Amino acid sequence: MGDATQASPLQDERVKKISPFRKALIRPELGGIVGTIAVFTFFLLFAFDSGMFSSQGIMNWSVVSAQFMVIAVGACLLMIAGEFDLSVGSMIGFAGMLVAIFGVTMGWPMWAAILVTFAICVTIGALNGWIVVRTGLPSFIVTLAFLFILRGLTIFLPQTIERKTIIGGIRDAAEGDWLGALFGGKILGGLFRWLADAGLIGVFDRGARAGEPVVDGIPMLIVWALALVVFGHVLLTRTKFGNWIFASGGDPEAARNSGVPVAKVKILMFMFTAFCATVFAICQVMEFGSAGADRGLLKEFEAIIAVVIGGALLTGGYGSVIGAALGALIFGVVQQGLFFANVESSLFRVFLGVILLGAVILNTNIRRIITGER
Amino acid sequence: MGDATQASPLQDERVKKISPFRKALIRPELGGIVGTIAVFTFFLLFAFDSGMFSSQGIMNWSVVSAQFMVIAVGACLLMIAGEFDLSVGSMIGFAGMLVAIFGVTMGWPMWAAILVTFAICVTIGALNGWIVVRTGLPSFIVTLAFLFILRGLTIFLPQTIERKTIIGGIRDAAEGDWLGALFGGKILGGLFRWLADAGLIGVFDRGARAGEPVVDGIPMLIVWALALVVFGHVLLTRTKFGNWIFASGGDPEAARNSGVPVAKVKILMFMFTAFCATVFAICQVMEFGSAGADRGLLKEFEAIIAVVIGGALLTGGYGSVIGAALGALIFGVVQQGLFFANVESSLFRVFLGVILLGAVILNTNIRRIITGER
Amino acid sequence: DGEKYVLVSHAPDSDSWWNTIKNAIALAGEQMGVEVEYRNPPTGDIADMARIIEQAAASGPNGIITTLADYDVLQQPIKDAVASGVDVIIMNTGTGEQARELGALMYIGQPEYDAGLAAGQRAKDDGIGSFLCVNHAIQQPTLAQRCQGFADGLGIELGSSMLDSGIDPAEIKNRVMAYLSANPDTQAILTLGPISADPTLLALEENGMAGDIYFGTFDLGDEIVKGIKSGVIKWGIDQQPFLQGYLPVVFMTNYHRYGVLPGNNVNAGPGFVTAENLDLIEEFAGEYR
Amino acid sequence: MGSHTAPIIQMSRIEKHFGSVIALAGVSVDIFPGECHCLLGDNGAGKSTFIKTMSGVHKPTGGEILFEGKAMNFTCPRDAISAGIATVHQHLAMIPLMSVSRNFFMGNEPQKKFGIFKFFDHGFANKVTMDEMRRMGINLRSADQAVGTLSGGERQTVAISRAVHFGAKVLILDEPTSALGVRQTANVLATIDKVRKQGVAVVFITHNVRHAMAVGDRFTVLNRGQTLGTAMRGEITPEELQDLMAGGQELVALEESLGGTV
Amino acid sequence: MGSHTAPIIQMSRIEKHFGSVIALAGVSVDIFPGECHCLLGDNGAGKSTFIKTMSGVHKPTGGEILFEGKAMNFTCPRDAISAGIATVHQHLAMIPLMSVSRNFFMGNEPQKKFGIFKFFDHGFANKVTMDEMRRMGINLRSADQAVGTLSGGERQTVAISRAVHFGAKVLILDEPTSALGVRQTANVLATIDKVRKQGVAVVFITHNVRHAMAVGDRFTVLNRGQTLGTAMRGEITPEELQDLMAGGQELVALEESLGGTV
Ligand SMILES: Nc1ncnc2c1ncn2[C@@H]1O[C@H](COP(=O)(O)OP(=O)(O)OP(=O)(O)O)[C@@H](O)[C@H]1O
Ligand SMILES: Nc1ncnc2c1ncn2[C@@H]1O[C@H](COP(=O)(O)OP(=O)(O)OP(=O)(O)O)[C@@H](O)[C@H]1O
Ligand SMILES: [Mg+2]
Ligand SMILES: [Mg+2]
Repeated sequence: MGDATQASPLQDERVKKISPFRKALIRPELGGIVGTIAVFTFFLLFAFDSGMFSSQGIMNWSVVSAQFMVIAVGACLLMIAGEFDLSVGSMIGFAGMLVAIFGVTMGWPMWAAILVTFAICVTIGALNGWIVVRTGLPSFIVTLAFLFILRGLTIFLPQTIERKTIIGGIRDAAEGDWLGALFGGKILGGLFRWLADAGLIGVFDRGARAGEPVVDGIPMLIVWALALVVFGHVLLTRTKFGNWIFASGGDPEAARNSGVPVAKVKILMFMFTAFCATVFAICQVMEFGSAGADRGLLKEFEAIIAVVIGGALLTGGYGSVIGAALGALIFGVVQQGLFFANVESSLFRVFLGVILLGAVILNTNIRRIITGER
Repeated sequence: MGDATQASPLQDERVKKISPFRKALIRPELGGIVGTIAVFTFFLLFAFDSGMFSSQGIMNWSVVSAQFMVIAVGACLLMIAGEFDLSVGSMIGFAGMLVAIFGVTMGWPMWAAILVTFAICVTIGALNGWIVVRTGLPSFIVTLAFLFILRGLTIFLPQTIERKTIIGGIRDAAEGDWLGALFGGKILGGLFRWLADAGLIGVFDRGARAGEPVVDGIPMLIVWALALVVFGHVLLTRTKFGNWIFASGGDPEAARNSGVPVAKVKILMFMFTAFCATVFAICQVMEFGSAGADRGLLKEFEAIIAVVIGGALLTGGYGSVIGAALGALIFGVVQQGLFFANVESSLFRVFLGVILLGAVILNTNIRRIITGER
Repeated sequence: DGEKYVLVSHAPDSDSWWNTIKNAIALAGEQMGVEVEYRNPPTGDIADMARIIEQAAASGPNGIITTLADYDVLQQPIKDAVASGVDVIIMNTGTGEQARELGALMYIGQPEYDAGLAAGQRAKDDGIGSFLCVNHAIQQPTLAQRCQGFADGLGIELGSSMLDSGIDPAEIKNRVMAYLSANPDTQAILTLGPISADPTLLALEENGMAGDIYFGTFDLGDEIVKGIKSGVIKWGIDQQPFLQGYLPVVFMTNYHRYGVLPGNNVNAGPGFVTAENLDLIEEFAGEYR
Repeated sequence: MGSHTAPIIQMSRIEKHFGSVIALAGVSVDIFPGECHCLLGDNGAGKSTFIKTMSGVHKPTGGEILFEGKAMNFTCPRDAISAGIATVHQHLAMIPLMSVSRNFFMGNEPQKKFGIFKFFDHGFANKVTMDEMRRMGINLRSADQAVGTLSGGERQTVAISRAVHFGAKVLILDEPTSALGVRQTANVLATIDKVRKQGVAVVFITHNVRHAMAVGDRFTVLNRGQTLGTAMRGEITPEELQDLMAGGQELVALEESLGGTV
Repeated sequence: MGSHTAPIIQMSRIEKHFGSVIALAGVSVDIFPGECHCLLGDNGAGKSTFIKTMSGVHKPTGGEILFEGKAMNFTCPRDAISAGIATVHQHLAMIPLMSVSRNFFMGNEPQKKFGIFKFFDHGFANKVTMDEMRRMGINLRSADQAVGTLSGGERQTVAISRAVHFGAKVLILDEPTSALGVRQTANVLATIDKVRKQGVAVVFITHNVRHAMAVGDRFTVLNRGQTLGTAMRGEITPEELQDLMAGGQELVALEESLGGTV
C-alpha cells in the first residue's frame, strides 16, 4: 500500500548498528562456547603436566563427558519442549537391571534382552508423558513419583529374583552378540595400534599389558553421544518437528491453538529421554559387566545441569542441543580436571556448585542480549 | 449507572446453584483433608494391632510428621511465593555441622553456637534469594548449586577440622543451656507421668527405667512444628504480607507493577525456609547429640512432596499452610505405617511414588473445581 | 515359636553388601522358625535410622538387631527399646563396650576402625608408604573410619589420599585413573567394597597398573574374587557378613527359647582372603560371602 | 449475499458451562461463505467462548455444530484448522521466545526435500514473513527477531496476517483491532473486505460499532450468554446496534455528558 | 485549563533503548493537574514504553523527569505509586489465581487491628470491591471469585476501578478501553471525566480518535519513538488527528474503499 511500505526495511533509524561479527556471536550456544574455552584454558594452564592432556587423559574426560552428553541430549529436547524428567537416574538403574535380569538370570540372548529393555523403558517414558499431558500436572511431580517407583523396582526385582542387588556376568553373556557390540565395543582399534607403532601415542611400559597402546580404541559410548547430538541438533533446528518442540515449550496453549499437536510432541520427547537413559544404561552394563541397584543416582540432576549450562531455559521454549553437548563437555572436563589437578576431593561438590552458578549467570546475560530483554 | 446496577447481584441466572455444604468443601486444603482421612482409615483397618496406635507408636509417627512439617511450612510459603529451594536438605546437614563445630570443637556456649548458626544459615537463605531475584534465574538452578555447595562444605569442614565426618558430644555440651532446651527438651512430662500413673499409657516394665511412662513428654520438635504451622497460616491468610506472598507467586510482573515489593517478599521467604531448615537441624542435633555429613539427604524432596500433597501449586500463587501440614502428616503416617504394616521395605519407594501421584491428581481435580477451569 | 525380630541397618537402600545379610537372616529365620524383618533408612541418614528403631520398638517385636553406626544418635532409641522390654543385639559397626553400655545382649561384627588398622599394618609389613582410599559414600562415617584406620596402620597422614568417588561406575573408574595419573607414585589402593572395587579393577586394567600396584579391598563380590584369583588384588578383608546376620538371629532365638547366650562378643572379622584361601568363597561370593 | 447460498457453519443451541458458570445458554448462529458476520456484545457476553467452540478449543456442553452440512466434532484446534477454520484469538497465539517467522509458520511449516529427508525451509519462511508483514504496514527489522520484542499491536498484526496467509474457508477474528493503530486497523478492515470477496466466511468480533458497520454483512448481538437476534446490513442503524450492544441498558445520562462520542 | 498552572510531571528528552532497539529517541511532554492528556500514535510508536518510564517500571536511558518540580528517580513502581502515580498497564496487572478482592487491594491492603497485630480486613475488602465493580457496570458473582475466571473486559474493568479507587495525583491508562464493551467504555470515559474534574492529571493512551476527542484536553502524537508535537483541544480536528496518528502515511486508498469509517 503506497510508497510507505518501501520505507527502508534494511536501514531502520530505530535500530543501533551491530557488527556482523557480534551478531554471529549472539546465539544460545555462546555461553557454552565461552565456557568451554574458559575451562580448557584454565586446565591447560594449571593441570597441563598432570597427564590430563595425554592421550589417556583425553580419553578419560572424553568418556565422562560422553556419558553426560547422552542423557543431556534427551533432557535438552525435553526441556525445550517445556518439561523435565527427574526419573532419568532411576531409569538408568532400572534399564540396566532389566538387561541383567533378561540376559543373565533368564538367559535370553543379549540382543533380545536389549530390545525388550528398550521397549519397556520407552513405554515407561511414554507413560510419564501421558500422565503429564493428560492431568496437566507439572512434570516435576510426576517424574519425581517415577523416580521413587523405578528406583524401588530396581531394588525389589533383583532382590526377589536373585537375592542380591548387583547382577554380574553380563559381559560374558554379551560375548559375540551383534547388538551388544553396538553398545559395549570399541572402534578404530587398528588406527590406535598404528598410532602407537608410529610413536604418536604412548604404550604401556609396565604391568600386564606392557607394549600395548595406552588407548586402544574409541568406546561406543562416545560414538553414541556424537550420533545423538547430531540427530538432536538437526531435529531441533532443521525440521518441522523442531519448530513444534520450540512451540510446545514456549507456550503450549498458543501452540495448540495454532494446530501444533502439543500432547504428541511432549510424549515423544519423554520417550526420547527414556531412550537416551536406556542407551546410557546399556553402554554402562556392557562396559562394566554388572548391573547394580544404585546405578544412575542423581544423574537426572547432572543431565539438567549440563543442559542449563548449555544455555537452555528451564521453563522451556529456548535452548540448543549443541549447547547442551558443550555443557556436558564442560561438566565432564571440570569434574575430571579437578581430580587431575589434585583438588581436595571433598571440595569437589563446592566447585561444582560454584561453576554451575557461574555458568548459568553467564548464559542468562547472553540470552538477555539476544532477546534484548534489557 | 441508573437502575441497571440493581440487577440482582445476589441472584444471577448465569450461575448454577451450589449447595453451601459443597461450597464449604471447596478449599485448597480439601485434598489434604481427604487424604488424611483415607490414610488413617487405611491404617486403622490394616495395622491396628501392630502397635502403630499405642502411645509409643503414635509418638513415633507424630515425631516423623512433625519433622516433615517443620520444613514443609517453609517450603510451602516459598512455593506460594513462586520459588522453591532444593538446598533444604543440605542446609539441614550444614546447620547441624555448624552447631557441632561451634559448640563442641570450638567450645562456645551452646546458646551462642545456636544463634550464630541461625545467623549464618538465614544469611545463606537470603543469599539464595538475592541471587534468584537479582539474576532472574530459576530457583531450581540456584538452589541446586547450593545443594552441592553446602553439602560439600558439610563434608569438607569437619574433615579438615576434626578429620572425621561426624561430630558427637553435643548433648553434653548443651547440658543445662537455656536455648538448647528450647530445641532439645520435652514438655508436659508431668502430664504423661500422671497419665501413666492413671494407667492410661503404658510404663516400661523392666530395665533401668522400669516404672517410667513409655512416652515421657512431648518433644520440642512437635511444639516447633505446631507453632510454625500456626504462624505460617496466620501470616498467609490474615495479613497484608500474606497477600503479597500470593501476588509474588501468582505473577511477579503484575505484582511489581501494582506496588508489591516482590524481591523483598521472595528473599524473606528464602530466609524463612532457611530458618525452618535450621530449626529442624538444631532439634535433630539436640535430640541425637551428634552432627553428621549425611544428615538431611533428600529432605528437600520430602518437603516439596508434603507441600504438593497438601494442595499447593508448584508454579506458585496457590496453596495453604494447613494443607502442607496435612501433607506432612500424611507423608509421615504413610512412611512409618508401611513399616508397621510390615510391607517389604524395598517396595517402600514404590508405594511412596504411587501415593504421591495419587495425591496430586486428586488435588488438581479439586483445584480445577475451585477455579472452574473445566 | 514364631518370635518376631527386626534387623535395622544404617545402609542406604541400594548398598549391595547388605544382600548377604538379608540372605543370612532369611536363612536363619527359616531354620529357626522365626520371623525376621530388615529395615533401613532409604538414604542412609542415621537420624532416620533412629526413628526406625523407635518404630521397631513400638511394633513390639521380641528382639531388635541393629548396627551402631553413630553411638550418639542411636543410644537413646536403643536404650528406650531395651527399657520397654525388647532385647537388642548390636551387629556390624560399634564395639563390644558400647553394646554393654546400652544394655544390649552382645556385639557381633567387626569394628571398622580396627579392621582398617589391621589392614594398614599388614600393608606396612609389605613395604607400603603411600596409598589411595576410594570412598564411594563419603558422607557415611563408617567408611571413612576404614580409611582412617588404614592410614594410621601405615603410620601416615590420611590427608588427601581419600578420594570422594561417588557411586557411578564410570566416574569412579575415571576418577581413579585421573588421580593415579596425577599422582603416579601412589603405591597402594584401598577400596571399600564392591561398588568402588569393581570399577577400580577396570581402571587399573585400562591404565596398565593392574598387578603392579598394591591393591587391597574391603568386602567380597564376584569381581573381587576374580581379582584376587588373578593376583590383581592382594587381599580382601572379609568381615563375614553372613555371620553378622545369621548369628544374632540364632543366638537371640535360643536365648528366648532356652535362655542360653554366649558369654562373649563375637568378632566376625576381619579375616583376610587371599589367593590361597579362596574356594568356597568363590562359589558364594555376594550371596552368602 | 449469504442467505441464497448454503451456510458453511450452522451452530444451533450451543451451551457451554464452566463449572458453575453458564457462559453460553443456547446460542444459534449460521455463517455463510463470502459474508462478514459480526459478533457483538457486552464484556462477558460469551463471544470468545462462542467462537472457541467453533474453532475446536472448547467442546460445547450442549448443542450441535454442522460444518458444510455435516455434524462436526472437533476434538482439538488442529482438526478445525485442517478443516479450514483459521482463528485469531483474543489472547494471542504467539510464542514470545520464538522468531517471527517461526511463529508465522507454526503448525504449517514449509518444507524442503533433501533426498528422503524433509527439512524446514527457513529461507522461504523468512521471505514470506517479511513480505506479509510489510503488506500489513509493519516493517520488521528482521524475520529472526523474537516475537517477545514486538509491541502489542505488532504481535496482533503477525497473528492476523498469518491467519489470512494460510487462506481458510472460515476466518475467525476475536477483537483483532482492539490493540491496533489507525493504519493497522485500516489494513485489517481492508483485508477482511478482500478475503470476504474471495468467498471466505469471516466471523468478526468487535466492540467498535463503526468497525462493524464498515465491513459487516450481518450482525449478531450476544447478551449474557444468549443471542438478542441477527440483523442484516441496512436493516439496522449504528445507533440501534449500539443500543443493543450495551445490553439495552440506559445510556442516556452518559451520552449527554460525553456528546455521543462513544 | 492546564497551561496556567504548573505541570505536575515534566518529561524532557526521554530516551529508552532495549539492547539494539531504540524505543524512545528523545520525547518531551508535560502533564498538568486536572487535564486529560491523550497519548496517541501508531503501533510500536513507543507509547507504552513512555508511560512505563513515568511509572517507574523502566529506567530511561537518557533524559530527565521532574515530578512536582523536583527531579524524580523512581527505582521501582512502588516508589511511583507512593508518590501518587497510579497506572493501568496495557498488559494487565492482575493475578489470575487470586480472588478479585485480593487483586483489587494488592499493594494497598486494608488492615484491621487486633491488639498489636494488624490483619488483612477481608470483609471490608470484599464489600468495597463489589461496590466499585457495580459502579463500573459489572455485577460480580462474588468478590472471592478468582480473576482467572473473568472475561478480558471484566478484568480490564477491575484494573481501572482499582486505579481510580486509590485516587492518585496522576492516573495513567494504557489503552484502557481497547477490550471494553460499549457500556463499560462509556463508564470509563465518564470516570476519566470525573477524576479530571477533581484535579487529577490523567494520561490516556488510545487508538480511537473518538474516545480521545471525547475526553482529551491535550493531544500528543508519538511516531517511531519521537513526538510529532502536542495540540490543545479545539486546535485540531478529528481528521487531522487521525492523519497524524497514522504516521502521516497515505490513507486515501483505504478510506475510499471503506468510506471513512475507521
Ligand atoms: N475458563 C473459564 N472458566 C470459568 N469461567 C469462564 C471461563 N472462560 C470464560 N468464563 C466466563 O464466561 C463468561 C463469558 O466469557 P467470554 O470470554 O466468552 O466473554 P466475551 O464476550 O469474550 O467478553 P469480552 O468482550 O470481555 O472479551 C464470562 O463471564 C467469564 O467469566
Ligand atoms: N522489552 C523490550 N525489548 C525490546 N524491544 C522492546 C521492548 N519493549 C518494547 N520494545 C520495542 O519498542 C518499541 C515501542 O514499543 P511500545 O510497546 O512502547 O509501543 P506502543 O506505542 O505501546 O505500541 P502499541 O500501540 O502497539 O501498544 C516497539 O518497536 C517494540 O518492539
Ligand atoms: Mg472475549
Ligand atoms: Mg502499547
